[in-house]
Amino acid sequence: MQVEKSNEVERNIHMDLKKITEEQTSQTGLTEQISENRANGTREKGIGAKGDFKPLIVAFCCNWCSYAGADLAGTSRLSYPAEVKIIRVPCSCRINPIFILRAFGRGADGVIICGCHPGDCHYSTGNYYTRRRMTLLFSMLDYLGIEKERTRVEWVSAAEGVKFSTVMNDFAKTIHRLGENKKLEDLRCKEFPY
Amino acid sequence: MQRVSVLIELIRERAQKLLEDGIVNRVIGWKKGEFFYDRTPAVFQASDDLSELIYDGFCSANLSKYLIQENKKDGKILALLKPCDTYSFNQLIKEHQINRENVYILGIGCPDMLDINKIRGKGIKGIQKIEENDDELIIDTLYGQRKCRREDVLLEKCLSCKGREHVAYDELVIGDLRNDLTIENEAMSDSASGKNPYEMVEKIEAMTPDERFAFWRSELSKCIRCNACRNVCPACTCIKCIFDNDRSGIASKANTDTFEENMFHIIRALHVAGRCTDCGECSRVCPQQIPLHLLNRKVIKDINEFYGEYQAGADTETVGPLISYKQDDVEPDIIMRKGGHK
Amino acid sequence: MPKIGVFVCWCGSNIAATVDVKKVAEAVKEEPGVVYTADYQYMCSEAGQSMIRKAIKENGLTGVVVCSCSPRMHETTFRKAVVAAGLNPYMVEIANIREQCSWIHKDKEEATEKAVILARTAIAKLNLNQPLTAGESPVVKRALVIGGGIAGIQSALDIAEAGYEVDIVEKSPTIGGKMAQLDKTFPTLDCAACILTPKMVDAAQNEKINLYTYSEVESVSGFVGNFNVKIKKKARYVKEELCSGCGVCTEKCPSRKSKNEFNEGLDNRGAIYIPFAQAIPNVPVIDTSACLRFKTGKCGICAKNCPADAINFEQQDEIIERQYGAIVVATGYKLISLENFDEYSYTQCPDVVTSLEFERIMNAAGPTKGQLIRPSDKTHPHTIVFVQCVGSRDTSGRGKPYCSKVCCMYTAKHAMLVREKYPDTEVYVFYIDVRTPGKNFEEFYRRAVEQYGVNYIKGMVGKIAEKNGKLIVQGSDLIANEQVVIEADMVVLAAAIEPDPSARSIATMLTASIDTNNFFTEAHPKLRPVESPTAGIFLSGVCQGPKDIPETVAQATAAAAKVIGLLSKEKLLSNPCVSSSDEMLCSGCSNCEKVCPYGAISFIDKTFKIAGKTEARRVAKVNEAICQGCGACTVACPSGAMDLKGFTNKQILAEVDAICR
Amino acid sequence: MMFKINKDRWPELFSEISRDRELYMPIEKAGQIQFEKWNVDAKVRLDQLNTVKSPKDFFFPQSENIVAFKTKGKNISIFENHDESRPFVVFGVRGCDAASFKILDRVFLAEPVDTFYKTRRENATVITLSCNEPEETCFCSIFEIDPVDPAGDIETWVIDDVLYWKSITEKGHALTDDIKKLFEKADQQDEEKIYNHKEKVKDIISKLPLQNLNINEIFKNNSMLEIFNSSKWKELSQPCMGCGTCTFICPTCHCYDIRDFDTGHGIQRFRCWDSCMYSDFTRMSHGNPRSSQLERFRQRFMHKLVYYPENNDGAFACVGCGRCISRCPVSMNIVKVAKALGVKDDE
Repeated sequence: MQVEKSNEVERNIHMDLKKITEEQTSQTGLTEQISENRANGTREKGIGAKGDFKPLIVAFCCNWCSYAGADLAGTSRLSYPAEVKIIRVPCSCRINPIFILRAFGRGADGVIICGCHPGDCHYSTGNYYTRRRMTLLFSMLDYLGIEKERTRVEWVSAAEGVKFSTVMNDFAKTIHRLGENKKLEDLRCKEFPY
Repeated sequence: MQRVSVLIELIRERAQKLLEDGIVNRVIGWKKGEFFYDRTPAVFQASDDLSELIYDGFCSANLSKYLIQENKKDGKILALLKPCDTYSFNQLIKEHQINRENVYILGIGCPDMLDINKIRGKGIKGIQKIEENDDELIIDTLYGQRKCRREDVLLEKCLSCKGREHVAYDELVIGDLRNDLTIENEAMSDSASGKNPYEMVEKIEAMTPDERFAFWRSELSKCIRCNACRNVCPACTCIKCIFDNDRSGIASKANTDTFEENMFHIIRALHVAGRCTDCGECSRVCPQQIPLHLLNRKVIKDINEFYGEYQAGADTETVGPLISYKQDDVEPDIIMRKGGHK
Repeated sequence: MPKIGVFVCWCGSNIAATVDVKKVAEAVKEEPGVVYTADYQYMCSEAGQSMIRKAIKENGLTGVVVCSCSPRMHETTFRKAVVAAGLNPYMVEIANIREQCSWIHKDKEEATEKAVILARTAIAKLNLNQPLTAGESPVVKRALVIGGGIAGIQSALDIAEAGYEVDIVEKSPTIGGKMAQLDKTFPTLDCAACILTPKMVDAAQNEKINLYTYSEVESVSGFVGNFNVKIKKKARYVKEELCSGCGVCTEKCPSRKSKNEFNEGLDNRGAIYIPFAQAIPNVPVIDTSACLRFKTGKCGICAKNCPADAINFEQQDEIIERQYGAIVVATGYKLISLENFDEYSYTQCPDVVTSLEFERIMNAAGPTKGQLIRPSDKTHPHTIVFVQCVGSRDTSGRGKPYCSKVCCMYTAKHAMLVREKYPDTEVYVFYIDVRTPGKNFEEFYRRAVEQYGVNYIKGMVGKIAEKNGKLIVQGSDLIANEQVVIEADMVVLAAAIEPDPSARSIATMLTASIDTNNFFTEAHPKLRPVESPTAGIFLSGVCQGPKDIPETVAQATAAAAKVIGLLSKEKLLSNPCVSSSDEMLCSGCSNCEKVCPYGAISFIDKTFKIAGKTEARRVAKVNEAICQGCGACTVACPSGAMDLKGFTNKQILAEVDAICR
Repeated sequence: MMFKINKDRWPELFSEISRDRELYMPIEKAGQIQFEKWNVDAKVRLDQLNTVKSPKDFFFPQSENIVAFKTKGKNISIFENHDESRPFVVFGVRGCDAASFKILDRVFLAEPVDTFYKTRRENATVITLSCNEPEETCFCSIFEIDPVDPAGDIETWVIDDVLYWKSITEKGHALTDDIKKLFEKADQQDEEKIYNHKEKVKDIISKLPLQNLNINEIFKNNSMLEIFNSSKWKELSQPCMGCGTCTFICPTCHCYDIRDFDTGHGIQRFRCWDSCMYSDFTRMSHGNPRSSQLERFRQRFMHKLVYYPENNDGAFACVGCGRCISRCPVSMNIVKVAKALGVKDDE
């Protein structure tokens, strides 16, 4: 909704403000809201309950190799930190740099991309494009002074459950070392209450 | 500027002829403005309007971008393209944004473009008239006469000129520039005018990450998201930019958060990666004078280093580096090893 | 507004032990769209599935999230389940809380927390899911077999047997392959030709089978059920339809310098030649590199002497384009080059031969008419040394890491045959291990040792050198633990086998994957051993890995069975998770087309009416039958006009947001 | 009452002002001169005529949070969350920019009042600064704006390293009283100095190239429809690339958009500047009512030169600061438009 003259909006804002006051008098007061939100704080990120830094790591895995590799790691009970959350994509070439920046914006501390080994792509060529795109993206992030270690590409085949868990452990270690992502986060997504 | 005074006559002549012979039905060039330096791209229909057609060191606007819209109209248009503009043109042909048949390119010589912002940057105010005297500019202002060396106020892109050759044209009008230009051309390679385009990029790469971060923050935080860089960019040919498209999920109209400043410029650099001809328009038009070309040049430098020398727009066939690959391409972790200090 | 049901599976204790499933079910209640949550011991069980079906019916669910094992396990199961309840199969999302959560995390609190996030992520995605329907594509009822060896022949015969048309493309002038070169076959010692040539004839005579010999696959496009293949029929310079195969030309040909490939170069052949007597087709071919006519322009004796006037020097290569529903790869193998193995002096000493050369020497139809004589001085050898694992099980990098599998047995065979025909000949075999896993193999080997007195020496050969007409073989006897030196007359090297050099390029054409040794990889090493991961491509014979004849024939038949199964289908359902282009956003730049590995994207000029103005624009069109849904185009497209159904930009962004929330 | 203070003591002055209020003034940062918060090491540039962005930011920021929603289960909570505005001072505002505030006031302070804008206006003390060296792009005088007597709470002049200070309004007096101790009184000579200075600058202004632009004649003597339908728009809009530079640097442009941002935990509603040059400006379900760049381009100038005066007793929504003239990527600007429209189609 857009307006050239402020009048309509003005009115809306007034209404909103009224709502706010009503809302707050009627239901939970602001402070309570805060505490309540902190309590069931949906955000598992930042400083964890035990006071230790709990990073947030997003792993994009291609369906054919790396996701299967992750499954194998699972069936082989090869553990890696719970901080790692996997998003399944058909092929690493489906991963748009926008997804990666979005993750960082939303507070991810590390983003790792896993695909089939070059030459073994289920779609034969997908990961070759991934390789170039990501190289340039990482280089650009580094150029902007954003810690390059926060991003990584690893080729993990369906047979490399061990590699998958080793990689994830290692990556998590790196991110722990780097600490919270401050340089590429969107504060609006972090600050209470939104 | 005498250097081009002859050339403009030749251009007018040819344009006139081509219009009268009905080979083209309009001409896109530049028009004089209110002052000595403001030049507006303009389309001329009638041959007697051509008296208003002007060409000099301030006609830096890259007209290729306009051809995207113009070539949708009826009839053939005569486009005046400087050597570096023709790279953009080729790229647009390659990406099917222009129908070659609808454009008649008059390749025109380039006297090296001047940057009015650099002139103003020298504290020169109230500019009334600019005289050119070989390598010196004599500027009459409301506050008296000022002088400055030509090469000190050249447009950034001209400092590392791609060369004098048009990579696309139907006809060339180089005029008397040719001789002294070819000389310059040789000089170019080593002399100041042929300065390494990646000099600044390398400087930034040499900084520590925190310095780099500080540098880009201070630059990008100036961004007012006017979209001038995007709208002027010959590589930005999307019908609707993802940043304007509410359905894209990442539309953003203002830099409400510093993240959006980064996001916009990183994604823009990547979207034009392998397509950017380094025409420098983005930096030229930025009202905040953010050196946006340094983002694009970084990408170009990387591409050249990792995947072999590539000049977008050099031809209309070669497949761009981001939509092609080699089986033995470098692995992304090369960035971990090189790319600036730790 | 979606109505989502979330079902959390215990997987017995597999999940429930480390993830508080009830808590997960509780935690996602408040998520947007969620109207129903439940947990159960085994969601994949019939009881679990009916629970889902019931919930869908009772709560009018529009989508289902199952928090369970990997989607690779049960996605299809649950899709079927919701279909039974009237939902679209693609309104199901799986949160993998077993392989990627309960099985790898110890701390229950931590695991539960992660499970909740994974569930949320699936919900966030499902909120944006659209019902998808699979496209249908017809099946061309014709198969292509690449390679005319025993594997290819067998597959072709079986497919033809089922009544489908089959084309065999063989790059050499005749079918038969390596088996045709063999003398006898283990463990039965029946002659290879006797069992192979009848099959060759069958193949030639079967009206369902069409042979393209001296031909190569030029290009492959299309997809399962509808491959479009260009075959290059190389010029033989002999008109097949006229030639009677009398062979006059081959006798009269003045050029005699060319090595005879069929006899492994142990003798020479003419420039116009028929590889061997039982070649099929029995039509000569001109080797232009040797033919005087082609080299000097003079000669032409063959043409003059041909009673059928079948010679045609002007003949050109011919490109044949055909459609196939399925393709069988049977490209076979070759022996590795031995130039890296100087210690065996193969390149220097003519009397050091490869096992395949030895097959020819022993073969009645071979260069020596079956007489066992030394290539160098044509004398009868009295001491023969066989060396096994030449380049096999080699980790030095000179050879191959794998076991070539057939060497142990054929070496035993050779030794046995030599001892049988020439009892006066001493036979030694150097081996690392003798591997005889196969029906009657061990017995066969024992006969060689016990009955035929072949001397087996466990150890490797260090050096072979020629010394006045003798071959000095220095090796080690690991059992006696001593160095042994044998003065041999002849040495036979059991060279490793490797995939035919054409494998790589063919794999690329077929977009089928191959392993580091260039053997074709199977879709699943145990459960789908004769299929390539690329739909519609099947594997037959050594191209997939070393094997002997019976195994090859077995696999060939298995591949044929798979092909028959495919060709018997009227239609194939295609994966509905394919790309599609938003014409209102597409600027026709062609970036997507360039990255599409399947050529699924084409462009059309379309006129649009925008705000009263009509404007013609070039826009991308995706052929949904060809698109395999990799998504490369979606990233190559800057405007986001290209999107991938089932994995849309918004869905993935929603997943990212949910994880980072 | 006029005061003065020497350049060497300006830092004292600035720190004194900023003691219990924020002080914003033209400061050089990354090569550009912007209104920035003053601090001890700030590079003050009072010599700069125009900042790139106009000071309208202080009252009508490019983007500001309005309200946030948080949904939890079935209930929604609403939080007013725009930043609280504290008293602040804007120093070094030129006559043109100062005049632009009045133009914005007519929009935002008209009923129903924009409380966000209003609070900021009330909290602000505007210290204007007389121009010394007008640029060739300046044409404020044709809007009866006096750059040497720039209307503000406090008016100042800088003449050979001396700052002259004259408070005009109550706010002005209040601030002045706070910091009086730093000043010396200006005497008769000073008054003369200032007078001469003004004369000198006025003389330059009379020589400026754009002085001859008789804007009233063009727009007051032509009917709205006549102008709207002029054939000139086609040619004028042709080079326009539809970027928002002119609107964003313009001190009087005041269109905005209201947008929601999904933060993952709720919705942040904010308003941000919009540009009538954008293709999605005032987009409705059926699209943008102005489908061509010509219409969008025309809209901007019709708004400034015709519609606004129509609703505001003839006042143009332009102050002649010349920003658009020097910044437009294709050098198309309001002066060219006005001049072109000044020439009748049949002429």
